[in-house]
Amino acid sequence: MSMDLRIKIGNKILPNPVGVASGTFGYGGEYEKLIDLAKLGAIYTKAVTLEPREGNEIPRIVETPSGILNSIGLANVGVTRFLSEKLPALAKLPCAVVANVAGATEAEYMAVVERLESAAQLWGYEINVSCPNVKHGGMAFGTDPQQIERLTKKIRALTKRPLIVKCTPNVTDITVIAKAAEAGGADAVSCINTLVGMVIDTAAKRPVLPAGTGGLSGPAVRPVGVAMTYRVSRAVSIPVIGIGGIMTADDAIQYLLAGASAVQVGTGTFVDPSIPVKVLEGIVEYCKIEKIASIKELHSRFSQP
Amino acid sequence: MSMDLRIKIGNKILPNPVGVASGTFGYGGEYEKLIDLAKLGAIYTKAVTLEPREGNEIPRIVETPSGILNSIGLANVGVTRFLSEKLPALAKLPCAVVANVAGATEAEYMAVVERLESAAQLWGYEINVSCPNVKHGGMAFGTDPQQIERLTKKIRALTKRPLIVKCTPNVTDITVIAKAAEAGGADAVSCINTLVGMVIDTAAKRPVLPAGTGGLSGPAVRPVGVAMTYRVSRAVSIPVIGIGGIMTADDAIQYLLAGASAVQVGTGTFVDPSIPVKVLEGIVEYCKIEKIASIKELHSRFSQP
Amino acid sequence: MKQFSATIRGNYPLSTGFFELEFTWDKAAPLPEPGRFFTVRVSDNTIPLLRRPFAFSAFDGNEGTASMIFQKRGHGTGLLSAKHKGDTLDIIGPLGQPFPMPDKGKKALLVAGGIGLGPIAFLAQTLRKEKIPVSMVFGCRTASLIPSGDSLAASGTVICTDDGSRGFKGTAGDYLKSIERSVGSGTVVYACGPQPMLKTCHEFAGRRGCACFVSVEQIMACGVGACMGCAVKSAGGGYKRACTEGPVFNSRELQW
Amino acid sequence: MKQFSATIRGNYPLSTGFFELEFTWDKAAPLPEPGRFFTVRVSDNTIPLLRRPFAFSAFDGNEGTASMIFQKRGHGTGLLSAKHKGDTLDIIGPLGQPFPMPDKGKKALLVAGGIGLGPIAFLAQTLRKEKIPVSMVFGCRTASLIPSGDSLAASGTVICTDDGSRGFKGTAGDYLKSIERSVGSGTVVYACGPQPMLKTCHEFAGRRGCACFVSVEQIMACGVGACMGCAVKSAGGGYKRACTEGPVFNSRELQW
Ligand SMILES: Cc1cc2nc3c(=O)[nH]c(=O)nc-3n(C[C@H](O)[C@H](O)[C@H](O)COP(=O)(O)OP(=O)(O)OC[C@H]3O[C@@H](n4cnc5c(N)ncnc54)[C@H](O)[C@@H]3O)c2cc1C
Ligand SMILES: Cc1cc2nc3c(=O)[nH]c(=O)nc-3n(C[C@H](O)[C@H](O)[C@H](O)COP(=O)(O)OP(=O)(O)OC[C@H]3O[C@@H](n4cnc5c(N)ncnc54)[C@H](O)[C@@H]3O)c2cc1C
Ligand SMILES: Cc1cc2nc3c(=O)[nH]c(=O)nc-3n(C[C@H](O)[C@H](O)[C@H](O)COP(=O)(O)O)c2cc1C
Ligand SMILES: Cc1cc2nc3c(=O)[nH]c(=O)nc-3n(C[C@H](O)[C@H](O)[C@H](O)COP(=O)(O)O)c2cc1C
Ligand code: FES
Ligand code: FES
Repeated sequence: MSMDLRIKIGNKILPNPVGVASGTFGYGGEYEKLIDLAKLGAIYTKAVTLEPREGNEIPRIVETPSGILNSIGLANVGVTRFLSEKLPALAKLPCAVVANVAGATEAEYMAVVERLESAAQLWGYEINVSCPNVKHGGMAFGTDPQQIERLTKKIRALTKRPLIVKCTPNVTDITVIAKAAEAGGADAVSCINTLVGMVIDTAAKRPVLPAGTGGLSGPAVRPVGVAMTYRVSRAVSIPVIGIGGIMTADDAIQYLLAGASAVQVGTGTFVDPSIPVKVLEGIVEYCKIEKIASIKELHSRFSQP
Repeated sequence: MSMDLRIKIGNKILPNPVGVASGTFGYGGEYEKLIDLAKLGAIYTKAVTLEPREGNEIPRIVETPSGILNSIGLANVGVTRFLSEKLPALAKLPCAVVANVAGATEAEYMAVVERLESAAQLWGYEINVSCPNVKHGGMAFGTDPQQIERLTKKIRALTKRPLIVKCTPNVTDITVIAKAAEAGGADAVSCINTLVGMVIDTAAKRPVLPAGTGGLSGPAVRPVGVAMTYRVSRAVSIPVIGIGGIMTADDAIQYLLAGASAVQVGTGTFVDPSIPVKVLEGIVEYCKIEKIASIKELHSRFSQP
Repeated sequence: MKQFSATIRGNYPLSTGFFELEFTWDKAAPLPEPGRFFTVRVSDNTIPLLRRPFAFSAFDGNEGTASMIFQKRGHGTGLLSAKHKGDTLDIIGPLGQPFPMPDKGKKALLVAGGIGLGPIAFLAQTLRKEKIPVSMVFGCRTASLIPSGDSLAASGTVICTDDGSRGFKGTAGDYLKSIERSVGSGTVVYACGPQPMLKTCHEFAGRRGCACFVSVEQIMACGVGACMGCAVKSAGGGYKRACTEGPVFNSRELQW
Repeated sequence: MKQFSATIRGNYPLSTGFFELEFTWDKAAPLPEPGRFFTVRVSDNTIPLLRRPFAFSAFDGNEGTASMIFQKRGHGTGLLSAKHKGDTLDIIGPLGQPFPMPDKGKKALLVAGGIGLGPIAFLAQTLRKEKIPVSMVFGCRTASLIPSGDSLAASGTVICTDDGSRGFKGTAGDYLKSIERSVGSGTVVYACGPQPMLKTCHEFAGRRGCACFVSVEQIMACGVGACMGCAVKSAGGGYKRACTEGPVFNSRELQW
């Protein structure tokens, strides 16, 4: 008996639970020569905004112990070029293509989704209400449950496609945010986005990143991501997608046991592009050894503390 | 010209900016044979509660990438035995002895401080309103600015000694918490305590820590601590004490440049007990090379983003 | 206790996955004793982060060297297994409580399982020097895990393998049952090894009316009594610190 | 581009802190070209986390080996400097854009500073094979940083040291100024090295009316164009990715 890897989110099915996280996989094509994209459960695109954005000042990346801090900003080609230049190639892939949507205002989020609705090839949306690298924009939404619920409702009214809201970890209680998304009609929540962090260059006596703070990701944040996934899974009844520091199948299985129905690999892909595929293989292997037939069954095998 | 290492907090002076963090240095005596305690700026004791506490279920520690997750709970001998057994030895040290105070209720915090007031040898208090490992207790206070302000006011009324409030990083906006402490009359704030995290044993299919979640500390969290120290330093006008992942002088200098007036070494002491002393030496060396005469001057040399 | 930099004198493979590491012992540090331990910082960077605790397996006062027997289990012991003669180690020790000597006239029954061999072998050597009668049992899964060299066999150690590939077939605990009647209150049991083995020894000693000292393992953060991380459950309720009150406990002090 | 496991053929110290690493190049991977680069995962654990980018310094088609010249700067290059013949490397490459060949009839002026030597030496070798006239300048702080072996001197490279301990006293940029009048639009300038040196080359080329191609350095996360982490400022405003549009740029495309 082989494992049923499929995951239902909203009215659609993900072929398997391992996706690649927004902002770490470009628009898919960049990694085409290195891995078999057909093996991915989903590609979450770099954030798409209404207008193209140049992104933040440079440098944009600095390493930290077992992590990286990034200040990319929402550097992207904008929705028009996304549709004309990036989506056609993406659409040929057998995996689900989820557009990560960002904006500075509710109207901008809605305008992007409206434009994307025209593209039949898109599988669904991940609403990025949590980018710590944009000053006037994402962050304000990300920490206020009322705004989250209202924004989710408005986007919900625009689309029947799977609607995922991506939660920020930089809040007192992430379950409040997740519940607001659920109340607004989200089909799933994904967590976590990056933690706010800072690295200072003591020789130059200023932050390494010109923006001051950046977003912390990678193995360093994995325990935080697992804890939040655990709490959110118990607070909502929609699927949860676990993200943060996944480098191995064991890391991903921690998220799945904690209650996630799917996972995303971000920083890990930078370190070794074969990680997402190896993670999937490792999950399958684990479930075979443990005689687990589905992600649902995996959830039921977890001993709650 | 040599550097002025002294730091004023409330009505007292710390001999130098490097202390050892609560819960990682016991009551001082444990490390006596390994390092010259006289070189420390301050020893922050393990949390002291009204009654002795056994602490949490075992195991209590698990390693994470560049960090550790702990679930000690507030395991401590209680205020009575602290005064009779632990303080006499501590009091002989030339460094400042700061009692880290915890409780489940306002009344308990106050009772502990009242009892400790009788001990002339204590330098001051660090109020732990932020331990993520106690279910009914610290955490509730830690995230609610009104409760923080009221608790701080009540303790302020009991003592003239330096009063430090230790902030949790597990909040949407740590500056709100720090400002509440300042409004309540705190002489300083320290940040950060540990981040909530979880590690799951995928073979046993349950969290490694019986409590489920634990507190994440060590180098992994350093960027988060520096970012919060930076933000808090700009929000309050009392001194800030930076904590989180300090392993080297460079790490500590990042905190000082970010606005901290002093630092604490926690997990780093486990890894190498000589770290606190080496950190101090490194700060002195840096200031000598950079011709910096005081921590104040260090602050002024930071280029704000 | 003292923190010092030791120099590795040798790192010898003993059996599949097991190594014996010999290193210089600082003259100014107190002397190693059986049951006590030390911690090593295994990496210069932050992976793995915490120091690793190991028991002494021998001390050579003339050479000024201490030894340990360790098993390659994870990242930290993996790094240790790759160390060479001449490399240095950041050591803190000795730490914790030693095995207490048996009361006058008593004999000692030593039981070691897996990585418990180090401290038990050290204890055997020390007891023999004191002319105390020692019998020793060593249990492991299979013959390939039995340390090479003939020190075990030469000392008359009873070897037990779970799969019967050498010596007594069964666990060290099974062996104890087989000799149950010959042991009485004149014997003191000393044990170090996996938790189930320690429990068997504790129960065995209870039935036979003899004292039993066990050395326990627990994840440690500080190793010096400061963090309360290494707590083990004590018989009277509450906890004891493995690093300070232990790692050797009278088995009756612990909750089983 | 391709990800593969390479085997180290040699890791030779060249000068103080500099090494030349030679490794097998996978037959199924496109061939290395001067100016292009590859990334290496330097550690199995998470310190340091990101892959490290390095330019090719040579490619030997017969042996099937590629080389790089690197400087020990931090943790990652420290780990690389300790690698031995026979060790394996996780490689992704070739990545980025190569130095473009000069138009017919033009000659090449190559300028290398410090770790810029690798790609510039590779370019020199390639141009000479194509019979394109090459003059080459190498600048470094002091004589001990000049690679041993006589390849540099034999090829007629002008060596500049900041402290005058060997060759021309001054930077490579100072040297360019000293030959300014002899260079015209018939020359193409190629440069790799520290940012100030690249800027000097760009300005020099502007004054002399010749094309100038520079290879830039930026911290990289993905190395393949996916993350926008390696952005450098472009002349027209906005950014370009060093890993994809670069690392070699016509210097006029960049903001200086
Ligand atoms: C007092 C004491 C004495 C010991 N003496 C010896 C000895 O003589 N020889 C020997 O081989 N081992 C001994 N150990 C166990 C040894 O400390 C662990 O095997 C080692 O820490 C594993 O490190 P690692 O990085 O290789 O494994 P990890 O990858 O960290 O873990 C592998 C396994 O070891 C366990 N472990 C990890 N850290 C510790 C720790 N600090 N304490 C206990 N268990 C841990 C983990 O739970 C896991 O099951 C002793 C432990 C203690 C507490
Ligand atoms: C396209 C390209 C080609 C390169 N070619 C060579 C080469 O042929 N030989 C060579 O010695 N070096 C080359 N480098 C630089 C090399 O990548 C860095 O020296 C190396 O990454 C430093 O790693 P570390 O861990 O030793 O140093 P760290 O401790 O990480 O840092 C030391 C210094 O190197 C810088 N650095 C760190 N990571 C990078 C990075 N990913 N890209 C650029 N700079 C970085 C840091 O800002 C710091 O100043 C190249 C860089 C790029 C972008
Ligand atoms: C370079 C970089 C760029 C990112 N850009 C985005 C983005 O555009 N939208 C978004 O929702 N998340 C973005 N993220 C966050 C990741 O999708 C992911 O949530 C986070 O990195 C944690 O996962 P990881 O530890 O596996 O990287 C970005 C992360 C990185 C490292
Ligand atoms: C084992 C352990 C026990 C701790 N106990 C306490 C405590 O009792 N009271 C408190 O305020 N903080 C406690 N802390 C938090 C530390 O004081 C410190 O804020 C945190 O560990 C971050 O610093 P570090 O990364 O340098 O360890 C504890 C931390 C650890 C690792
Ligand atoms: S390991 Fe810290 S008290 Fe034992
Ligand atoms: S390093 Fe990721 S885009 Fe260049």
